[in-house]
Amino acid sequence: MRHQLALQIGPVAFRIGSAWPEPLAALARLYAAYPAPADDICDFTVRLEPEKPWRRWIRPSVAIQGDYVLPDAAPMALAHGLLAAEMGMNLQMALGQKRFLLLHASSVEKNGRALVMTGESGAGKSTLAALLGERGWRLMGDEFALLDLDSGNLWPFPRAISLKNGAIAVMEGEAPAERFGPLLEDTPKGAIRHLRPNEAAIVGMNQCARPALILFPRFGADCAARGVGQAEIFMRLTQSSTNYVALGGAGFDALTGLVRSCPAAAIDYPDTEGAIDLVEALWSEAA
Amino acid sequence: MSGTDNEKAGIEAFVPSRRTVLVLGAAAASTVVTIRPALAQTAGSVLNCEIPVPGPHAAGSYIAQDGSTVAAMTPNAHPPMMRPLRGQEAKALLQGSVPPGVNPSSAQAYANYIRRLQSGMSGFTCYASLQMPR
Amino acid sequence: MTAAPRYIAEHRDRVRAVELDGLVVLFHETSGMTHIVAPPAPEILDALREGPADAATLLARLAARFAFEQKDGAEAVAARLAELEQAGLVRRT
Amino acid sequence: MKEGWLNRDAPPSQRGKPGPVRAGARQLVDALRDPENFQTSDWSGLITAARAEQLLGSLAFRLEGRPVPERAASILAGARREAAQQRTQALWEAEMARRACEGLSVPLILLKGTAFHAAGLDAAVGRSVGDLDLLVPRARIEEVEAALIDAGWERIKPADGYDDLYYRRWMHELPPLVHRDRDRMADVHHTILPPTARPTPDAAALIADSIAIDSGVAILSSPDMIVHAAAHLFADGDLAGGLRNLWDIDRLLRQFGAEPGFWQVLATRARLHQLTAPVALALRLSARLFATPVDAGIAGRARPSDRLFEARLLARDNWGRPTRPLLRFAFYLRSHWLRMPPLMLARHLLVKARR
Repeated sequence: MRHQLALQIGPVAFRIGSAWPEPLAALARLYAAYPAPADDICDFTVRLEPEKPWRRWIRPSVAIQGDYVLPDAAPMALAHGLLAAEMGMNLQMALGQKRFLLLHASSVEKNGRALVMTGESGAGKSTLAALLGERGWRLMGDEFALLDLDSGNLWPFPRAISLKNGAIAVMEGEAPAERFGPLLEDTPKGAIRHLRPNEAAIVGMNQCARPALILFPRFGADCAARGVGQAEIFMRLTQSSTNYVALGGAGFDALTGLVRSCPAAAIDYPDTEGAIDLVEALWSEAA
Repeated sequence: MSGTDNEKAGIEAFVPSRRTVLVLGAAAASTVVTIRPALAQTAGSVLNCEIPVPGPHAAGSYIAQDGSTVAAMTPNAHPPMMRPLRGQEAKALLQGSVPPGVNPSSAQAYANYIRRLQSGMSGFTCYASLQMPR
Repeated sequence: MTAAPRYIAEHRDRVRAVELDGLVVLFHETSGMTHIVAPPAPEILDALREGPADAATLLARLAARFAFEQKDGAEAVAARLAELEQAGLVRRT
Repeated sequence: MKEGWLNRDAPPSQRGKPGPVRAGARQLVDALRDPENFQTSDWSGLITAARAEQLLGSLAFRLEGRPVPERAASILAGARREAAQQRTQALWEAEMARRACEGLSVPLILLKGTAFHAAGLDAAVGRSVGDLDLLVPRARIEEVEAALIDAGWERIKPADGYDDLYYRRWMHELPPLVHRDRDRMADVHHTILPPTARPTPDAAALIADSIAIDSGVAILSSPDMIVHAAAHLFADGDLAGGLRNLWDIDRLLRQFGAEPGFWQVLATRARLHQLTAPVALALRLSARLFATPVDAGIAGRARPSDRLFEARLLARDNWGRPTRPLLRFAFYLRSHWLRMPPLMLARHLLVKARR
């Protein structure tokens, strides 16, 4: 393709081809410190192409193509090309990942043990992981957690953190300006700004961790935690995995193994500071 | 089985005691839940999607109040939408509000059309992703 | 009068079962599907593995092992069998 | 085995000038045909092309046990795991359809991928299966549909209006069904080509010669399976996904070709089903791309247009992009031409355009 970029993120390598230079220039800046795939072999291919041939120049409109596509995907404005590239990579993971059990979850690590947070979108799992990643934890990923089918360990997948709306200001107070991507306004999901994980997260992108605690965060009136039955944890995790069914028996063994070995709790929190305290308290109990 | 000591529980696993009460459940109850592929939730959160009303399988049809597609110009039915609904607009419709650009008197019919989408029809993956709590 | 249908359960070797506090998670190798089942579904599968049975025979087998509190046992067992058949864990002979 | 094996074209790898990296689909064909000697410096391109042609599972099994770089090996292992689950699901759909129709005493004839898997054919290795394709006698098709609907399948197109009528009047299958719990599609056919297509396969003969493989399920005879694969390759669609269909044909021919008398019966059956030319072309293309040993008498002489078919089948680059848009469009038009008599085609396009 006319413009190309290859990225290694944790154990997964992507190549992104684009009809325009701008999305890849933005992507290269955002992922400045990331290595190129060591062996030049990529798991997934993403293509950013004009929706119709003439839409390369006239009202440029970016269609997300690649190894795996969704038929209902709507094209995006060229100004949101960076977001299109990110969505393209997410889509490959959601539809095409078959090497690991993929959980739609954020994860952070301490002392070789991982805290996994999953739940409804917008419940703040991404922001919580981003904050913890600036406060003594190693960020493993804000969107996807990869469970190894043989060892039961969790692989890091430290993509750029996708901050939406209110979370942008929260993180602007935590991380230096040079780690932020451009502010993308009026995207289909509102305002979005990407944040590159810190050096510890990038340097540690090949270090697995043992899952030690699963949390299901949710905004609520007060800080509260309640236990969750194992069958319910199992059910919730299958619903947060896009490839559980496709992996067959290997997915069943990995997921039941995780549920049986790992305590879990549902937590409610009114604000992020309260959430951090609650998470730290639950973590010391579990440790 | 609470209060049973371990040894006894071990034996009972092999020779169930007559004292163990088994609840057979009501005829209408459900005791089997099958795990279904959960593509939609994640796909919806990672991708911008849209729903044509109606989809290409019924292009040009009108939408009846119950959401079914009917012949063009059918009385009391609503004309097709000129452009596909964005994910957020569809969500608003389903929640009973009328997004900008949608004729309020047609909103309910369009919402019903979306509710009737089935797997394999254009817009279904988008609709399914909207069904997931966000 | 038509004979009541007789059912058999999927063989134990084709079903991986993991108990998760009170419920059982099953991976059905033949279908590749995962089911979460609550009592009395696991007990019914076990009882059916003694051999094909119609709903009445099955109820008798269960009664030999468990006590019931409810009266409409036959109706409930028939409903459970229908669910398990739909899931493919039991089938008619 | 008969005299005169067609091999007048050298395999594609020995034709033309060998570049450092061969374009996506070419490279994929090389790897499938001759995994022992396959080498590449563009694994990403190979994997992307294989995904685009729905051949990653087949490729993964062809390269199993060969020295492959670590990441590629891991991707291919994932593809084999996925293929195993797909196989399970395909066979399960067939089994559930069999259970649903148990009382009807209609033999369900499995077609395409599901048949390959159920019969344990070489063509099944790594092959993905989308829908459950069934062939039943035309007179019994409504009963089968009703039994499936009873067991949880639902019609996905509205049961009124042009589309349903179009299917019932002009197509060789019912409007597709989808299962409400398992979300899997079933296509119930009463023959292997639309009644409007110019060749009219003998559906009764297909059914009469089918081979029972289990109580209540059957597959087509070996020669009929080839005839169906050839019909499917050329008449169904615009050759999209054609490389996968041609790979099916290669695998089937290599397996069946050794059966005594296979080639004579194949020629007879192709004639009976009015598909002599498509079968001949399929044989020539399979030999051209995959070096399949085929009977030269049935394959016939190479034609200039064979090259266009080959180019169409290989129109995919190493970024997974479709190439040669004009050639693709020409094949698209051709597919509609083949499928419908001209007047009906006009009506069809008009109705589609007006809506």
